[in-house]
Amino acid sequence: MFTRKFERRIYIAVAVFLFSGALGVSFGAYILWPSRREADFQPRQPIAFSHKLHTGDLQIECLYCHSQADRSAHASVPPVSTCMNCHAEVQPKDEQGNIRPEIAKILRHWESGTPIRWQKVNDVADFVYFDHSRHIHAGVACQECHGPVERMEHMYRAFGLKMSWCLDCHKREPSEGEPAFARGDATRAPIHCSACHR
Amino acid sequence: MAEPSAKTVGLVGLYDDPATLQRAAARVREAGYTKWDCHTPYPVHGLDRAMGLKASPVPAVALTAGFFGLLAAIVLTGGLSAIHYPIRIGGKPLFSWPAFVPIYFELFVLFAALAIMGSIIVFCRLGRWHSPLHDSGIMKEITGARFAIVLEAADERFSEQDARALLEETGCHDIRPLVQHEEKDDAII
Amino acid sequence: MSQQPPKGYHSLETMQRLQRSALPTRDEDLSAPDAVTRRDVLKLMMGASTALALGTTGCARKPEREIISRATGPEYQKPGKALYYSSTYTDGPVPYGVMIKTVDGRPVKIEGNPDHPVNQGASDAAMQAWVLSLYDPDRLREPTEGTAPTTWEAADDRILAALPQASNVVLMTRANLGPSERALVKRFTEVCSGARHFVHEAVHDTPRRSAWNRLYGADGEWLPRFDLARVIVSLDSDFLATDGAALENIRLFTRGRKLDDAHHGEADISRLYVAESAMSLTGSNADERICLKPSAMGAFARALLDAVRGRSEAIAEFARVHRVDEKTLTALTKDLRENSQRSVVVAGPHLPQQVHAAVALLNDELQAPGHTLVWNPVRAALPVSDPAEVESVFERGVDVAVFLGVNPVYDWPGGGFAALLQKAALSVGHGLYRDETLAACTLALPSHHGLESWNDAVARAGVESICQPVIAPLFNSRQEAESLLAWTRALAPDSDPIRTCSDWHDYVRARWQGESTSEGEAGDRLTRRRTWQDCLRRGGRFEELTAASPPRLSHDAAQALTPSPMEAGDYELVILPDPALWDGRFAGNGWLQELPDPVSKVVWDSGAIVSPHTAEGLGLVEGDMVVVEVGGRSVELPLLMQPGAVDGVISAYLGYGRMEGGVIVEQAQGANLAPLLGRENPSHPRLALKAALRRGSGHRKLVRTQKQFSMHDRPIVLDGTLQEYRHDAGFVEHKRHLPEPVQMYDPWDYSKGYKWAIAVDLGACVGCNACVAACQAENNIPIVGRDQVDRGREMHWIRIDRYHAGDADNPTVHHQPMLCQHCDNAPCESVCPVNATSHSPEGLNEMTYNRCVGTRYCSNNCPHKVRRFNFLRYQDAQLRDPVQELVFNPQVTVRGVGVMEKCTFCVQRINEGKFKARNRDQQVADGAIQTACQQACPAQAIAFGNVNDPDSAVAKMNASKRTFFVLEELNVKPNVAYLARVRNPIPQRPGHDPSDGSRHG
Amino acid sequence: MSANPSLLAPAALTTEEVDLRRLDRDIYGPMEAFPTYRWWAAILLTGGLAGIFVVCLAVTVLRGIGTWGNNVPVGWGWAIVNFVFWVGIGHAGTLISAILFLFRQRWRTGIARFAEAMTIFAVICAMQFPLIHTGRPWLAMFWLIPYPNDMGVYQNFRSPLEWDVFAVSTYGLVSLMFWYTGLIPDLATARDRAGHWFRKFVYGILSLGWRGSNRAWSHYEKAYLLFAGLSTPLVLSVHSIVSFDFAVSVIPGWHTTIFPPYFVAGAIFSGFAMVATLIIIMRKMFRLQHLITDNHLELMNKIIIATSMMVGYSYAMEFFTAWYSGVAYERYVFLNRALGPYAWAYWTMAICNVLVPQLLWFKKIRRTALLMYPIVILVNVGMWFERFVIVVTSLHRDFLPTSWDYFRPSLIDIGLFVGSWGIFLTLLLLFCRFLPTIAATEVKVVVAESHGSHGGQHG
Repeated sequence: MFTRKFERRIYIAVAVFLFSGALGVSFGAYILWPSRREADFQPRQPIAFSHKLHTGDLQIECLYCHSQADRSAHASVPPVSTCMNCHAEVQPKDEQGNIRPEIAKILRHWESGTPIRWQKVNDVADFVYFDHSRHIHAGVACQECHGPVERMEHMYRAFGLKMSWCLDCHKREPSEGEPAFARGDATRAPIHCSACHR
Repeated sequence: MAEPSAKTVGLVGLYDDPATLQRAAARVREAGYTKWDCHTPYPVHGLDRAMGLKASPVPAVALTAGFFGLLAAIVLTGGLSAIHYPIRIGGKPLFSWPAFVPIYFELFVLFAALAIMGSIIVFCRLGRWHSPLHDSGIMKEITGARFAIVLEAADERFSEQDARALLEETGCHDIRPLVQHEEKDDAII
Repeated sequence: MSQQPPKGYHSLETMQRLQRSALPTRDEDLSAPDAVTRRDVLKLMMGASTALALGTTGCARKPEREIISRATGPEYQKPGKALYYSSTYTDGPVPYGVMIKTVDGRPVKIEGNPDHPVNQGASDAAMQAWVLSLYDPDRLREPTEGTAPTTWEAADDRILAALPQASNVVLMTRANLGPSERALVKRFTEVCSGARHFVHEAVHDTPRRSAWNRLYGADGEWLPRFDLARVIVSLDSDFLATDGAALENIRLFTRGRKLDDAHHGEADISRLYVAESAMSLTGSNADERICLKPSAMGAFARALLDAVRGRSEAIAEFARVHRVDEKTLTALTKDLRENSQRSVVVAGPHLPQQVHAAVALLNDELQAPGHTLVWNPVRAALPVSDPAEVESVFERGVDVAVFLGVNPVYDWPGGGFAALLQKAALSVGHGLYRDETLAACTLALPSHHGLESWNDAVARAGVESICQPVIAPLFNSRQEAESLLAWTRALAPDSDPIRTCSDWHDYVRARWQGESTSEGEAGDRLTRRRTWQDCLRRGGRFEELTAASPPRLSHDAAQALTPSPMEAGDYELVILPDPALWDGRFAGNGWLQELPDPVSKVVWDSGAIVSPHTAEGLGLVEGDMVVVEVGGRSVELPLLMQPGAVDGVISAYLGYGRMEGGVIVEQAQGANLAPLLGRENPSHPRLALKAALRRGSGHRKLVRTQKQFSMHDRPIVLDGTLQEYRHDAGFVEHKRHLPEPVQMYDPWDYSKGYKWAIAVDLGACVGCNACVAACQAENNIPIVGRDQVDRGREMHWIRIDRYHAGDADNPTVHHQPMLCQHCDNAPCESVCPVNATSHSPEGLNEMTYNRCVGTRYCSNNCPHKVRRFNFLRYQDAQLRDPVQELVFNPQVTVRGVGVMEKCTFCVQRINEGKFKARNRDQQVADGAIQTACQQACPAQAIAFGNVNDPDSAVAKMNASKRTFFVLEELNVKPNVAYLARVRNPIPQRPGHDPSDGSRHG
Repeated sequence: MSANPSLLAPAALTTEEVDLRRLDRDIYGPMEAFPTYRWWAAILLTGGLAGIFVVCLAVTVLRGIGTWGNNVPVGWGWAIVNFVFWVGIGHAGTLISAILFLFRQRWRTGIARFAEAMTIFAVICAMQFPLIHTGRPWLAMFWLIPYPNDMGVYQNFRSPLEWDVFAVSTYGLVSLMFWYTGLIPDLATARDRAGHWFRKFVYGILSLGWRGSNRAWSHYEKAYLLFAGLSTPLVLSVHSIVSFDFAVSVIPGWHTTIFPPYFVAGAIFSGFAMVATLIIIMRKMFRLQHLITDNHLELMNKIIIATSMMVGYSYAMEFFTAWYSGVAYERYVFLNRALGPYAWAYWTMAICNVLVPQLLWFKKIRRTALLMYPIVILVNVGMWFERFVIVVTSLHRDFLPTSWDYFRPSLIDIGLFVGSWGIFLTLLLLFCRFLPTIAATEVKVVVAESHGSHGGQHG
């Protein structure tokens, strides 16, 4: 029974097994690799708000709307009243003279007092205590974590926001002029566990 | 038994006791054969010397692999603890090598053992299932406690008459030609 | 990475704004200037906070989440940031000022209000647990008639239909009504003809109160100044736990025992003598403890009085008759004589009037009034009605009976209230739970929780505080006073000004604004409003209590009370309020059920406390059921053997054996002692001098969190006497056990930056459990239940270890708060295979829950055994319940099954404080970060801070000569320092070492 | 290097005249016949026990470790006791195949294969417990292994538990390879004896085309020797590292340098007892008394009594060390072991492990399977209790008396232990069915040489 052909079949079987195994593992790892999987998340939002228009073209500062980002752990999403600061006046109309539908949605929320339910784009796990204010005061630009928001027509998640990605930045040696350098710390930002987990 | 397409690839002499085999092996070696081998149901002591085999390279391979394992362990433990992510643990230094010694040892052993297993497969030519010895039923006799000398036709000295004469000379009474059936692919079962 | 992304906000204006925001703001301690609008906001926020809570708690990852952007941003509210509201805690016997921390519109933590003169920022366990009962799923959620749900309108209609025709209306309330409530009750009894107001409490100080009434001719109370007294004598008074304002008492007591190493030679601390019948928390802190039956207390006080007056043989005779060590009593007499004006004698409120008369005479003799006793003319509690009178009213038949926040069916003295309730034509129960009374009433009306209520309270003369709601009502409930107001309004004639009062909030505010105008003629709307807002912000109106004119003791009255010797039977029974559950009102609170009794460490249960000799005499062991009988009524409960209890005395706690009120109540064990409360002894209902004790049937294990009380000659708690300390402030050095540490590796350098540490002054700690409860509230610590505690799986991150030393019958007791020691050479860290526990550069032993796989090796290797493991899914049910999960502190991860946890030094608070400082480029100031245990501690025994700052409180304490570390000989280098306790026993007698056996050479 | 063979090896390792063909029949016969009803009954029983394991495991994973008896001072209970117990048992096989091989103890051939198989199955059982004893095994099964990940966090290589991961998995893997290497020639024989094509196919594949070539034997023998040489320190290290789980801690009663040799001696002790326990039944079942003779049993008994003395010495030495150290905590732990609430466990251990094996001084008992059987059973019991005593009594009362508590196992604890026996015995029964239970090739060498029919050049 053990002919050369049989043997060849065994070899092929083993090779196929090993190859497909390796391929499967690497493909699976690629597919399931958390930071890759979670980046590019782009949910449908209730209102087609364009960050590109507001912060890119119109040069509205991030902190105008996300007003708590420099004072609180949470950046805060603005209440409808903040939109109305401008849109009470700015109400572009289409050819028929109707207020554009997306603007009309805001006005409807404003008039009825109902909240807007946005889909969260950038998110970390519950056991991660990320503090926006610390990062902003340390001179980290919004785009370093959120990507080129000023070019995003439709908001998406630019990075996976996984721990090793955070650490890449935290672990960097501080350069002169950074507060960590002055403190004599070994790294640019703390890398001990309770800095983020508690 | 031999079929028209069969090709004789060697000559097998079967013996009933290992002592005769050893004498025969020494005789075959003296006759200058290079492509030949003894097949036994268990390792027969002294046969290596009778056949004039050289020392096995397995120990060297195992030792080398072991040191690779050691190196891997040092890189793994030290690199991950002290360089990749320096976390303070229990007041010990980042590269607290005495605490890593068990891992150094284990990886040394593991790598060496894997190398030995690999060496067995490579040097003993395992993973080669097809062999005329199986087809001809000779293997069955060997594992069933007989001893064989196989003279390969590929040996430049080989001629069926000479070989048969040599084996008869060593006191072999059961000499069979070894035949390979290249085309007999339907042999599964 | 070639091109730096543009920094979107880094314009010049932004930078300026950033710098502006770095200025200190008062955003954290803002109270609402206009509460009416804020209430609307709170209603709106409820939905949002639920959604946010779902997002911020829990270990499990939820794949898709929403951000809800409201139509208008609420005032002051920043997502994830804490807002503190000042209010008043009124559920306990004494009103305390609180600061309520709310996050995203939900209260999550209670702190003491530092401005409140009584508790001065401290809190007790019940206060800490207050927030849990707000989110109790077992709260009554809607009005019910019988068992059928009804509406408020229907309920009101039914009541208002009955009231005008009623000739006999009973209104029964708690004793500590606030001024507004008292006024409203008065109005109600005025407009409702035939209405009588009764006050019901199972635990009260009527014997003492009426004695004082007779002795001084005024309804007030003496407040002891334990800080000023050098000699304190307690006769069965547990003033550190249940007698009076314990938080204030603890503070004053420990203040009187502060030590300063620099002047150790002249160190002078108070000496506490406790004569008591059972081991109380106060007795466990005594320098000299005298075992005495309650029936002997009167004789003891009189003997002391005689001795102080100069008849020394009286005390010798007393010692002989009652078999008490004469030397101790002689020393006590001497101490008292030498410390006129600097000593104080207090007697337990349950003792008969004659004891208080003798004590009053004694205090007068010692010139305590005006020096160590301060007269308070305004009491927090109303006098309790005579149960016999209430019963006679019910016997005659009642048309409408209204019960506001009381549970007489459970705790009526002598029991049997359910039968009386049958005689009421319409019974209305108003309460938080469907408890025994509400279940028996025709109408059961759900009350607001204190955190949903407007109210006010008076703690003592000059201390009035406001209670304000911090969350919109969770359920379809109504405040008791609101109901009463509604009924009063409906019954009042049209001309009555109360008809214009829109709601209870209006009523309270009007009263406060009205009173504030009475002082001056100005009183325009704006000033009044501003005054009200100031009071609201501060928590109330606080004035120093002046000892202007204390009343004089009437010696005639005292003499009249003095004689009559107390006759006692074989057993005397003392019924005490439970230190955690009080009279049973907190029995539905899991945190308090699981809080170990400060003395016996029993949880979820309580027993008949007797001395080991008494138990042996009956041939019983702990847990054997016994029957306690008084006047033919009996209660069966397990026996609890307590070293230090007096032979022949049984003590037992009220508050157990509740039958109705939800899951927690049902899970708890224990028996209701209320049926044994005074029928035969109406003048001192909690003390029965003739009780019987006999074997019952069966056995029930009393579950304790601590099973061993001996120190086994180990140097765990180090202590010394005042003599030793005066001689050598560093006396502890000789008792420490410090072999030369050998360390293989160079230690890490922690000398730069912050190095967090805690110091605990064992001389100050009285073992009151406030820290345990505060930690539980702050750190989302689960309740595991009686069975799990029995298996040794309690979860408290900080526990109070209690050790007995010395005489087995009357042991010296040590309390030692034990929490994670954050060892620099932590044995737990090096054994974790996945780096889930590690050390921060600031000296914290970190526990990363999300990394933990639960090998429990760290716990095994922890010499202090302070790590806790989630053996089961303790939190899952609570996380799934949309109401219960609101109590979680969003700053702390809720740990799931299979995860190790432990004290983190409140790392969430450290980070918050550090981030705040760093955002402003400042260093964290000492005291800016407080751990939960430190903040709660009424004794201020705990200091937390940066030891690298030599001026910090903790560094100073660490530098004390009394400092030692527990298990320091292991070279684990703990970051929790303990300061040795200095006791002040009677100076050493020859041939007898007064200190305990925990000595080490 | 080589010990005097006459010390341990008696003259005859087979009781009857055995030629090689008879040998093959005896060894391969059972695996070629249709399973007996007794085998079916046995595997049904053991499979049922293994089912208990699965059920208890499911309960544990779904509800948490709280279904066990563990509590806070006693963080490790039966799971770790069972782990150490099974790892200990897993020592006999490698010891027999490696150390006795190096010492040229020829009698080992009769029991080596069985003992090695037992080793592997015991290690399989052992490996379950450290994993399932974790609170979150679904994470522990990944996070204890250093593989590239997106968290950027790796293992703490200072932890004895991490050493265990390396030690036990290396040990399991090396034992498996060693065992398989030994099996190859026997599998080839099975292949050549096979009648049914499927049998031939399976054994053919597994034997990797072994042809008994002497050029292969030459490498093979060298490799086998190397395996033996490598396994010897490995087998000693594994239980040493397991003992580090305790020895490296600070807990009195654990923190002791005597543990590595003490554990290794105990492992050999328990391993041999277990081999004896099982092989007595096995040789009866398969009628192999002429191959696994009373001489084998006697030799094993000699090792059992020798290791029993070592273990007994360790017990005594622990007390001496505790007393001599002058450390109050140490002294207390040992007094507490002998006199405290777990004294019953301690004395069970001491009697079973030290007193009972003394009966083996009698030759009659050593050589009578029926008489020695209760002794080896008691040794198994005693060795389980040894681990129980070490794990539980040290933990339940450590430094601070306030945290002291008592440990009681739950039904799930018992179920998992019983269930692990089910797994072990099921694997063993499958092994007896499908693989040669005696190292036929090695026995052939011994038989051939003892018949004097070998070449004569070598002794």
